Amino acid sequence: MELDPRRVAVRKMLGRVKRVVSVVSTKGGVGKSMISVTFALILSRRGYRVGLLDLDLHNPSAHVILGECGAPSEDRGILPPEVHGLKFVSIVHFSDGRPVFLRGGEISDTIVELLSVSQWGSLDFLIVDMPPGSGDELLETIKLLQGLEVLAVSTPSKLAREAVEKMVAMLEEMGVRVVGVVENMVPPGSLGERDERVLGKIRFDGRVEEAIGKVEELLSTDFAMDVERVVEAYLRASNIRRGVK
Amino acid sequence: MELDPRRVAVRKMLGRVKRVVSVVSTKGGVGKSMISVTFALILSRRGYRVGLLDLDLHNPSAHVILGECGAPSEDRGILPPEVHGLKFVSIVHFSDGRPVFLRGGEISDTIVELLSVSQWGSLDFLIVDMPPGSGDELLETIKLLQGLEVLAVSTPSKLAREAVEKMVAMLEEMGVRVVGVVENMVPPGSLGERDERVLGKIRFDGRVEEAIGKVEELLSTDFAMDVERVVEAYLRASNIRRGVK
Amino acid sequence: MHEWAVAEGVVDTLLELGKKERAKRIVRVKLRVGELRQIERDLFEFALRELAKGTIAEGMGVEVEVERSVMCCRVCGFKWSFDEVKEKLGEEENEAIHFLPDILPVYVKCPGCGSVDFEVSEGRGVVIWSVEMEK
Amino acid sequence: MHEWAVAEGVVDTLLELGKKERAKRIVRVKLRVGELRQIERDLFEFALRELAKGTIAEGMGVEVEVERSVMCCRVCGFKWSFDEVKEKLGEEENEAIHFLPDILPVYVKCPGCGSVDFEVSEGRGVVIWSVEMEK
Ligand SMILES: Nc1ncnc2c1ncn2[C@@H]1O[C@H](COP(=O)(O)OP(=O)(O)O)[C@@H](O)[C@H]1O
Ligand SMILES: Nc1ncnc2c1ncn2[C@@H]1O[C@H](COP(=O)(O)OP(=O)(O)O)[C@@H](O)[C@H]1O
Ligand SMILES: [Mg+2]
Ligand SMILES: [Mg+2]
Ligand SMILES: [Mg+2]
Ligand SMILES: [Mg+2]
Ligand code: NI
Ligand code: NI
Ligand SMILES: [Zn+2]
Ligand SMILES: [Zn+2]
Repeated sequence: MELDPRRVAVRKMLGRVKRVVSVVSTKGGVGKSMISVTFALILSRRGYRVGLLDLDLHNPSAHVILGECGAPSEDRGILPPEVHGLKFVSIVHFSDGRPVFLRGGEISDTIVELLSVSQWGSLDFLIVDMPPGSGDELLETIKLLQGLEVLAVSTPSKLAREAVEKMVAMLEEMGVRVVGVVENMVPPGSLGERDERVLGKIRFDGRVEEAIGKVEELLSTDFAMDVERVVEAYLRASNIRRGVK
Repeated sequence: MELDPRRVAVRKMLGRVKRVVSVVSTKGGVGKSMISVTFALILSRRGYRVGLLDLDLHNPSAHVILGECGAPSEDRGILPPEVHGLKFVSIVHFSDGRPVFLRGGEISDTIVELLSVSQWGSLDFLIVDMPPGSGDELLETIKLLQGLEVLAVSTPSKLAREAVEKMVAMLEEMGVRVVGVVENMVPPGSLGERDERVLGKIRFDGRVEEAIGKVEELLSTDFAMDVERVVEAYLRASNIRRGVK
Repeated sequence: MHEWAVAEGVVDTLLELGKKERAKRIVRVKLRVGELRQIERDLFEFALRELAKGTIAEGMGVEVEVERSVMCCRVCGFKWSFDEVKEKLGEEENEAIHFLPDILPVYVKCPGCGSVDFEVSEGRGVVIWSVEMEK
Repeated sequence: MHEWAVAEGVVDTLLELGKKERAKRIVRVKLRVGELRQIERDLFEFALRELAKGTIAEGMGVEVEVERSVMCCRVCGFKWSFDEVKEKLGEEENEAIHFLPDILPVYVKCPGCGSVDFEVSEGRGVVIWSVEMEK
């Protein structure tokens, strides 16, 4: 007989987390990390209790966008540091910024380890910044986290749109709750065009790059304004009234 | 006793392939696929015999950039179709364009299978378009392909540059031959700035997106002109005289 | 048929092994081939014998056993085998799986829960199971 | 110390198991804890006993065995164990590995070939090895 106590621990550690939203895409560079961080910050500023988990182990970037990563402390597990109001967990807390080369089996194992000791406490939302693709990170979180919600990010590029739609269709076939597709880096002029299939569009905004690492500046960009509309559409679609927790 | 005959087969199948160049990055969306395809096409137009292998199994895109994928035929293995002069192998030949969800173990296995039956014949170069990150695809090809060369792609973004440099340093520590870092999507004005650490810079070119799927148009862009300079720097750095095979 | 490529890998591996062990002759080999490969057994055995000609493996006895497949779902634990789902697949789908057994989850979902996150724990590979050599 | 979190996972798992098996009492448990975790054994055992209080596991016997680690390089096949490399690591590095054993290749390379592509085949997990129950 072999029993793995970590899986039971994960359930308990996430027991008071109301919703887990993973930000995914087939493609990299479409803005998953920028959107995850901004989405989390906006929810937090609206008074929700929010956690942010960076599961892009090979390429963690949420801490770069936040401008700091904090340091976890220990108390019957790992207490995530508060970074700009978010409870934040990232591989950088353990990798010391070194490059991480891991195969899929170890990636899945790392995710189980991290979630089995992270004390999130009570959260309204845990936002998960995912790596591109549909590998161990996505499959393991689907397996591990009952009720996981997925927000998919696409761009107007030929290389993104169709592939993301197929990925979303497959996730739905598998019974995963897809809260919507967000189209990022839309040319500012074409923002107005309605599209039934997308939860929201986010403009290409040349100020974004400059605002990386500076949270207040980031939240004042057109980009953040558009993410705010996505947050509202998300809350509306999920029947969460504004300000009510 | 258990022996896996596929690993011996891989060696034989690649026996007449002179050089294998993998195009890698920590990040997605930095232009690995655009550069891989354009790099391969330019080498081919210069008279080299070139193969192109798309190992981004979750997000194959080389066939979209090429505008077609061809169909492999069978003869003592798989004969890669010729697409715009390139011997081309991609997961799309087998996935029928459906979404691919695979964990790392299966990704590694798929790579071994593909390479153990693909009849590349005599090639001067096999260009490998890689997914972002440092997971099974990268580790398995390093393990499988002796003498593998790596071309790393970065951008001027805060989210790319430092991470790519660390990845490259780690690859070198591991004894992998890094032929250089290419900086892509450089603002056209700053192309002139010399940078010792990069093999070449490639301008951001608004025409690229429109040229996806149209090879002649793609090869006439400023982007392709800059990739051509990278090809030349690569050939120079590796002492391959132009036109001599 | 790519049976020839697979056979070539097997014969080359045998010859490497024979060299390493300084064998005079390879007398007999037992192989296990995964069911998912849907290999043409006669063709495969013929290829093995042809490729062995002129080598220390010429005339060797060949035994090919097809290993039944076992798929195991990582989400719900359900187990099943390929013959339970094969009929629902089209010819091209089977052809793709024949080449690349790992691609199975692209065409097949777990009959228990609908997930594509399952392991092929048996019936996928080509394994040289035993080799009899004369030294 | 996060020994408490690990202990909590173990006790909860035992109680779930006890419930499923309709046990009256959990009498004894044997655990194997991977060497990489560098767990404080006294603290861990204390935590287990404390957390069991007021449950059917109260007063259970606890045996914790530390499993020696075996790392196996996927590139060159070299095998080694953590104590051969531990001394070269700083305190913070050991602390990171204590929390996240899988992160080992970030700090350690294969002593045989310098690769970070190695497997921790033993000595990483926390395994409930045997449970004695009274029904
Ligand atoms: N709406 C936008 N406008 C302009 N630049 C953007 C926008 N969204 C993202 N970016 C830029 O695109 C790059 C990739 O974003 P990132 O969030 O890292 O993508 P991913 O996480 O999907 O790989 C970053 O350099 C970021 O600054
Ligand atoms: N130099 C460039 N100028 C403008 N757009 C580019 C350039 N290089 C790549 N792109 C665009 O960036 C996007 C991502 O490129 P891609 O090659 O798919 O990246 P990766 O393979 O690294 O994920 C594509 O939509 C492509 O059109
Ligand atoms: Mg990201
Ligand atoms: Mg790509
Ligand atoms: Mg799978
Ligand atoms: Mg590793
Ligand atoms: Ni065939
Ligand atoms: Ni601790
Ligand atoms: Zn299932
Ligand atoms: Zn080694």
